[in-house]
Amino acid sequence: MRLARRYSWELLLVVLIGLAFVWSSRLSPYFLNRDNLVSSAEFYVIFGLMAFGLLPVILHGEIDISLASTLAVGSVLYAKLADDGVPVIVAMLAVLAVGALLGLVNGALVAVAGLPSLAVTLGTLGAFRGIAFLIAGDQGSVISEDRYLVLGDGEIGPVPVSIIVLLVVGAGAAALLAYTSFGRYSYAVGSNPEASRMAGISVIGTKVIGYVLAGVLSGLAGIIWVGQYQSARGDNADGSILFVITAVVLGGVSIKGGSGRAVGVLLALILLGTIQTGMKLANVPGTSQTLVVGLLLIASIGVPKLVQIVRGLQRTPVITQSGRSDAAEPAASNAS
Amino acid sequence: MERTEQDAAPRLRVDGVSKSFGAVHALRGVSFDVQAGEIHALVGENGAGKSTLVGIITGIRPGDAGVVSVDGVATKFKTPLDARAAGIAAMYQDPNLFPHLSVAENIMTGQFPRRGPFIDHAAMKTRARELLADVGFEIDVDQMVAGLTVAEAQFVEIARALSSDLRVLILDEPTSALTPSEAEKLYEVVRRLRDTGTAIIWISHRMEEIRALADTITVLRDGQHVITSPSADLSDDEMIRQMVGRSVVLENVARTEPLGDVCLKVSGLSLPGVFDEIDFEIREGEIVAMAGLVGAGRSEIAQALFGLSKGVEGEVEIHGETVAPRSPRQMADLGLVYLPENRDAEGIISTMPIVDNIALPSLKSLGRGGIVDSAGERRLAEDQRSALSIKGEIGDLVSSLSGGNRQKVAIARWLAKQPTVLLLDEPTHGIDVGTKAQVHDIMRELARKQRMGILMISSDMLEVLAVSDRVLVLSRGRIVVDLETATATQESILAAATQRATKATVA
Amino acid sequence: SDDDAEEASDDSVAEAEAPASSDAPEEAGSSEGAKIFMAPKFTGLAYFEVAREGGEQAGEDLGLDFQYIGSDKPEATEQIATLTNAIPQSPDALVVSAIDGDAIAPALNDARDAGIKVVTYDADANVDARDLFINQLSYELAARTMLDAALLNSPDGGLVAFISASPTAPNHTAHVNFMKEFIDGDPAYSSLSYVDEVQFAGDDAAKSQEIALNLIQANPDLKVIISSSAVSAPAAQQAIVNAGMSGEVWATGFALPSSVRDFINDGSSAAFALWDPAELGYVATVAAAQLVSGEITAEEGQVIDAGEAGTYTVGADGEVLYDKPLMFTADNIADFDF
Amino acid sequence: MTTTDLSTAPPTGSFLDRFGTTSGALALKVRFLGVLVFLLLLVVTFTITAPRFLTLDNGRSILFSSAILMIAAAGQTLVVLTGNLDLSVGSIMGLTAYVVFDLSGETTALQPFVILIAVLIGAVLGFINGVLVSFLEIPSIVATLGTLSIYRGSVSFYADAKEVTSGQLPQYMRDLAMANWFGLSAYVWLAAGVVALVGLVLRKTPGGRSLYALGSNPKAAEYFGLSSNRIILGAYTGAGVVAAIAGLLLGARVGNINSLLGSGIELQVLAAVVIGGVSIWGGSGSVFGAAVGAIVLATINNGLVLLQVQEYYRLLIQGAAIVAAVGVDAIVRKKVLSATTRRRIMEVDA
Ligand SMILES: Nc1ncnc2c1ncn2[C@@H]1O[C@H](COP(=O)(O)OP(=O)(O)OP(=O)(O)O)[C@@H](O)[C@H]1O
Ligand SMILES: Nc1ncnc2c1ncn2[C@@H]1O[C@H](COP(=O)(O)OP(=O)(O)OP(=O)(O)O)[C@@H](O)[C@H]1O
Ligand SMILES: [Mg+2]
Ligand SMILES: [Mg+2]
Repeated sequence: MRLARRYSWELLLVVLIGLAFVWSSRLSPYFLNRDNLVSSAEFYVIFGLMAFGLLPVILHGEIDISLASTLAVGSVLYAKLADDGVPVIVAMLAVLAVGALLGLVNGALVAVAGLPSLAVTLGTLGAFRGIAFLIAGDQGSVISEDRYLVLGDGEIGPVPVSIIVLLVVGAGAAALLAYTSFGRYSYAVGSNPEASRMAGISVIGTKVIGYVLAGVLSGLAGIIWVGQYQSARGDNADGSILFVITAVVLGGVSIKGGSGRAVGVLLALILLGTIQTGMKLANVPGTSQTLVVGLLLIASIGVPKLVQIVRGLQRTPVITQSGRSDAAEPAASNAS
Repeated sequence: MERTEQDAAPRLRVDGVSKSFGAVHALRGVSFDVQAGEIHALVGENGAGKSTLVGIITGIRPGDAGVVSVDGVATKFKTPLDARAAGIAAMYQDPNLFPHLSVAENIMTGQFPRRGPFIDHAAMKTRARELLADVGFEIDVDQMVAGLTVAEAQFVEIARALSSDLRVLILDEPTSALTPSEAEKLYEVVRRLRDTGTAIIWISHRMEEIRALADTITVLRDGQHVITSPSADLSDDEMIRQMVGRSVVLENVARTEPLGDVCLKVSGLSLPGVFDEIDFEIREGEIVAMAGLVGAGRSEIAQALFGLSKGVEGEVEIHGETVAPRSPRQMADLGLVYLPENRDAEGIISTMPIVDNIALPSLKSLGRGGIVDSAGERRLAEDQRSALSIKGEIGDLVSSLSGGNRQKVAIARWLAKQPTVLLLDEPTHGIDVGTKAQVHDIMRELARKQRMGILMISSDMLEVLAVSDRVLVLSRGRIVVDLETATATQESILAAATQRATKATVA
Repeated sequence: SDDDAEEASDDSVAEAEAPASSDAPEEAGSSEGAKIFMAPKFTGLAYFEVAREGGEQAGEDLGLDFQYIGSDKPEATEQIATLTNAIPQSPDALVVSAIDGDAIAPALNDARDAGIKVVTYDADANVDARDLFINQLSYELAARTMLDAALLNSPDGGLVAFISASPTAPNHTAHVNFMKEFIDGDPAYSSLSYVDEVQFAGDDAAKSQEIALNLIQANPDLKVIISSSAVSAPAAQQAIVNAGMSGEVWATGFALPSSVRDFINDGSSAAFALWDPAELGYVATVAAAQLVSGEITAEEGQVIDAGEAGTYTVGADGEVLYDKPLMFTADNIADFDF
Repeated sequence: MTTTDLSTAPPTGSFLDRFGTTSGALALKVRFLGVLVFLLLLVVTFTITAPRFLTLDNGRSILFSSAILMIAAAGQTLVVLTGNLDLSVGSIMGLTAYVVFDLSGETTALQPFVILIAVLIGAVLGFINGVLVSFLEIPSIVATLGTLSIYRGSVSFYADAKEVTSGQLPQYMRDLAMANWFGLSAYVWLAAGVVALVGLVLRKTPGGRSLYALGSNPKAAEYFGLSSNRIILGAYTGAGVVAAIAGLLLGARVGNINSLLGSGIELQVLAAVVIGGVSIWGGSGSVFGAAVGAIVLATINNGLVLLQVQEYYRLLIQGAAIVAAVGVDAIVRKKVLSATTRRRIMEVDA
């Protein structure tokens, strides 16, 4: 029972995924087709990697909207290195290192200099995109040498390597948050940075690591991009950060920090993927798709609050006007 | 004192007001009257419930029970604006100004004079100037509050509380940040207001101030009303006794074990404007209390030792080794830890389970290569839980615990790290008497048996006397007295704490 | 050049017909009921809507199951998702305008592996990722057409500047390069000169306007702003009109007649160019249908017979030149209803 | 630390003397001056490097280019002052422009009411944002990210891939886009008017001051009896109205309107606001700063075209400008906060 309560958001997502599956398969007879499911899943790997990267950052109570630009730097750099015939491993490591470096830049500005993360990453969003264009030049590049494409294009048996990468990263993120001191510090820092500092945790260090991880995973997403699309351009993944944030928030990660789990993010990806795939398979016009995703995002946060407000109205008003964040407490204690 | 309106209802009547914050009963059935034209001092220890009462009277938060009436009419203020409209205003304990707005705007926010849809700036400024002049204060009302000195800001708050039909003015520790000359200025204003018939509630910890000002004194203790008496009928000793009187007498357990080596030595510690030339030592097995009024700078000293402050001068030695405190992490690794006074904001992470809270600082030493050893973690937490008899299971969220148990969790997380020097800031503030005694036993056990050196910051005189070996009394950022507890009394400590320290003062 | 194309197709009709029909004995020329999906770069742009109408017309004429699919976000990933999800629906053919020709290539290849014919129109994908590309205008002809339009506006020539959608739009880049080449080398355009640096407006009207104004400021003797983007060209002209500089500076290039009708009617512009997107969509859809029916196999030299829309010969690399530029001027603008 | 002798008259020393004691206020002034200095530096740099830059004509052109961004930034300022943000501004602009001009194109009787309809639409869309953020307590970034999609989705749905062409616009709106008043484009005057109006509301009305108050110190606002929900709702509604006006003007300027109009502009608007010194923490900054921020962005764009610099560098320079701006904000904020929250514990006798 306690487990059920702890994972209530995830359970809700699972139920929704079930409904979405039923809905999608009724919407389109092609939905429940193995190849289709696999290739649709493949499509979400890139967004998933960025979402798992964004997860610790949001957990720390910060945000990073520059990740798609980091991806672009990663993809064009990887393509460039592949063009130059650099050994695959070296190329990959170089891209991951550059991703880490860009994450470090964000992390330093946010955690060390104490600047607001939204504004900082709004700035680096443009700056990193500029760097990507500078590396790529006007034209994109096409990569056809298979050895550079394994992560995005390869398959192990019937399963695409990219999906394995995503699942490994997801499991890694889950394990990192659940079983390592970094994970514990992450929740602590996001819940109460002051108390964390008082407990001898390096709040700055934790946040910086979060940004670096986000950068590395975006770099990895860039490598996978090249593998999946066998090409790279400076404008890669432009505009995809909205989807990534939606996935993380829908996954039950509080945008204020301190709570959320990797499983939730994975489930949210599956849910969004199921709905979008269903709609695309049914050739639902693109506009409705945009609407549905936006509504889902708001509903995921607004509806619980609305229920709480309605419940609160029914009860005799026991008001906590203290203006503190303990506004959420009554609901929690009410549930127990 | 002439009270022409004696026959009428009192200006303000507080009747059976109660308020709880979860498990904490901040106020229990408090009743007393305040007459027009009197200065009514409201005194009590930290956490007695004074500020909570102010909040209820002025409509910041509703009480759970009870009635507040003004001139015989029961009030139901929903917001502080309603209260102001009824002539009740307050200067709250924590500064509440808008740094980015001008002085005039800060004074008039919520009741701007208008001309059409616009604020009548001329009228606003004139009014603000008048109100400031009423408190004997002249500053440029166009300047931004961010540019004011602390004292200036304080006067702005007071001016804000004034209005033409002011009936009740409440001042919650208004002088804690003022110099004597500034405070003197304020006394004059208050006396003048009293003479024009306003009822004043004056909350303060400063004896001489209360003596000089108050016509009537009401004492609160643990959220309960203890006594209301004309000032003249209540001696200082009696007032303090009423403030600290406890139902359970804390026992002073004499120390039998000898003291060990010096484990913490502080010399010449200074932070400009906050504390100055602090010297003391703590030995293994010793409990040193640091007493003083709120705002004396005790917490700041402890925080500086824990590496939380920048720009600290002086020397700190731990077990004979000189260290420069830079960060909590560094100090905790060196075996010096600090239990913050603001438990919920700084001491615990209430949204995490007990086990996570307790293990948080020890994670690194517990696990290997960054992996958390969950079994070890649970063992550690379980050990602490039973050692400190924390209620609940280690998997429970800390938010489900009472204040006392939260405090034990906060202590436990440091004990799990086996420190050698403990700095405890108000370790029993706001927790019930039973738990308080338990915490005292824990402290004795840690010092006597486990040979830790403990610095205990406390505003509870009985606690200081019962637990400590030595008392350092602070006033305004300086140590004014260093006493053996055996020779100290509540009165001697309070007397030292309330005296105005000068650099020359040495006990 | 218009004639060239038609001559070429006339020549090859005879040769091409035989192999076309013999190659697909099982379906022998019927595309009745074939399922054809048309995917524009993104939905919501009038140009693609006009092309869609042509596709729908072809669907009606040939009895096809024609569907229009796509996302309203101008992002490559969105188009990839659209295409990926088209495959399991097993359409017989896809008619695609590529937003990022390299990035969608793997998806198109998957489609072809699944037996789906792929025809690109408007913007090509990788050569080996599609069967046919129905090219509205060869890059050279497009460049000449736009330069001609420029000279119609500014008969004395003068300085021109270019606005493209993005550095990653290959057709725009090619157009600009050819235009520069012709201005440098072709005596017909020797009265023109150009600003070397190309500006990018990302098919965004507001940005196109800002760039147009900045170009005018940067180059006092600027005469013509040329853009291959059907968003940028009219937007730039609107900016010129707004700035009260009609008659001093002109914007031209490709634009839908509906979006430039007012400029041409009120004389602020003498000419814009385009082709008939509806007919392009029609031809592309017909080509797709004929690939499906086996009437053609995308081999060089085969002929696509699009009825009233004309006949077209498959060129090298499966490229089919539609090559019917339209020049909108005061004389003919009333004739176009798209 | 200094102690002010309370009996002295208001400080009357020299300019600098006076600021010497009020570092927080000084910091805020410097912050605003900083934007102007930054703009000046840009102007100087471009003047030296691009000979065509410093001409009256080019100045006019820059102002015209920044007009719509200025208006949108003015609306965003309302929201940012409360410590929130509005990512849906581009969608509100696009939706309003499309719907209004489509309606008026089809029913010419509606043409005189174009502005009124736009204001209504903007108010409703802004109100929805406000309800989500205030009453439903959805963090503003999430709420407006959602409405960004929803509003954009709605307009594409409504437009059904059609376009409104310039011929459908009311003639007076088209004339407005071309009009020149006193040597400057009408848009510049309108932008100045909107900025001045928003500035007036912010400075001179009780509502405007409560926006600052809430952003400056939310807890104090509660103690002063201000309703944060109502203030936030008001800010978003106002921002919606202003965004709608920006959208209307953008539509009239562009002429051919499709459902994508204004997409992506939210990042430009935020950039203008941040560069203009409106603190992302809320409570400080002015709508005039935001307007200058918009001019800064337009100047960068203009100068780089004049210099024939590649697009990529624009992205880099703009990004760096944003980071630099918030860096300065952080320093200012520290100064402001330290001035009011420091409690003096020791006596320091003069
Ligand atoms: N918002 C709150 N939530 C939970 N507990 C609170 C809250 N406000 C006050 N308390 C608790 O209520 C009790 C009374 O606090 P209050 O601030 O009224 O005391 P006080 O007499 O003003 O003390 P001081 O002299 O330190 O100002 C304390 O135990 C305090 O911890
Ligand atoms: N620099 C500062 N900025 C903000 N608040 C401060 C600062 N210094 C002190 N305070 C506040 O002033 C109050 C009293 O100061 P301090 O904690 O040093 O006194 P203390 O002697 O430790 O009193 P106690 O611990 O009994 O409350 C505290 O509530 C503290 O938060
Ligand atoms: Mg108090
Ligand atoms: Mg303290």
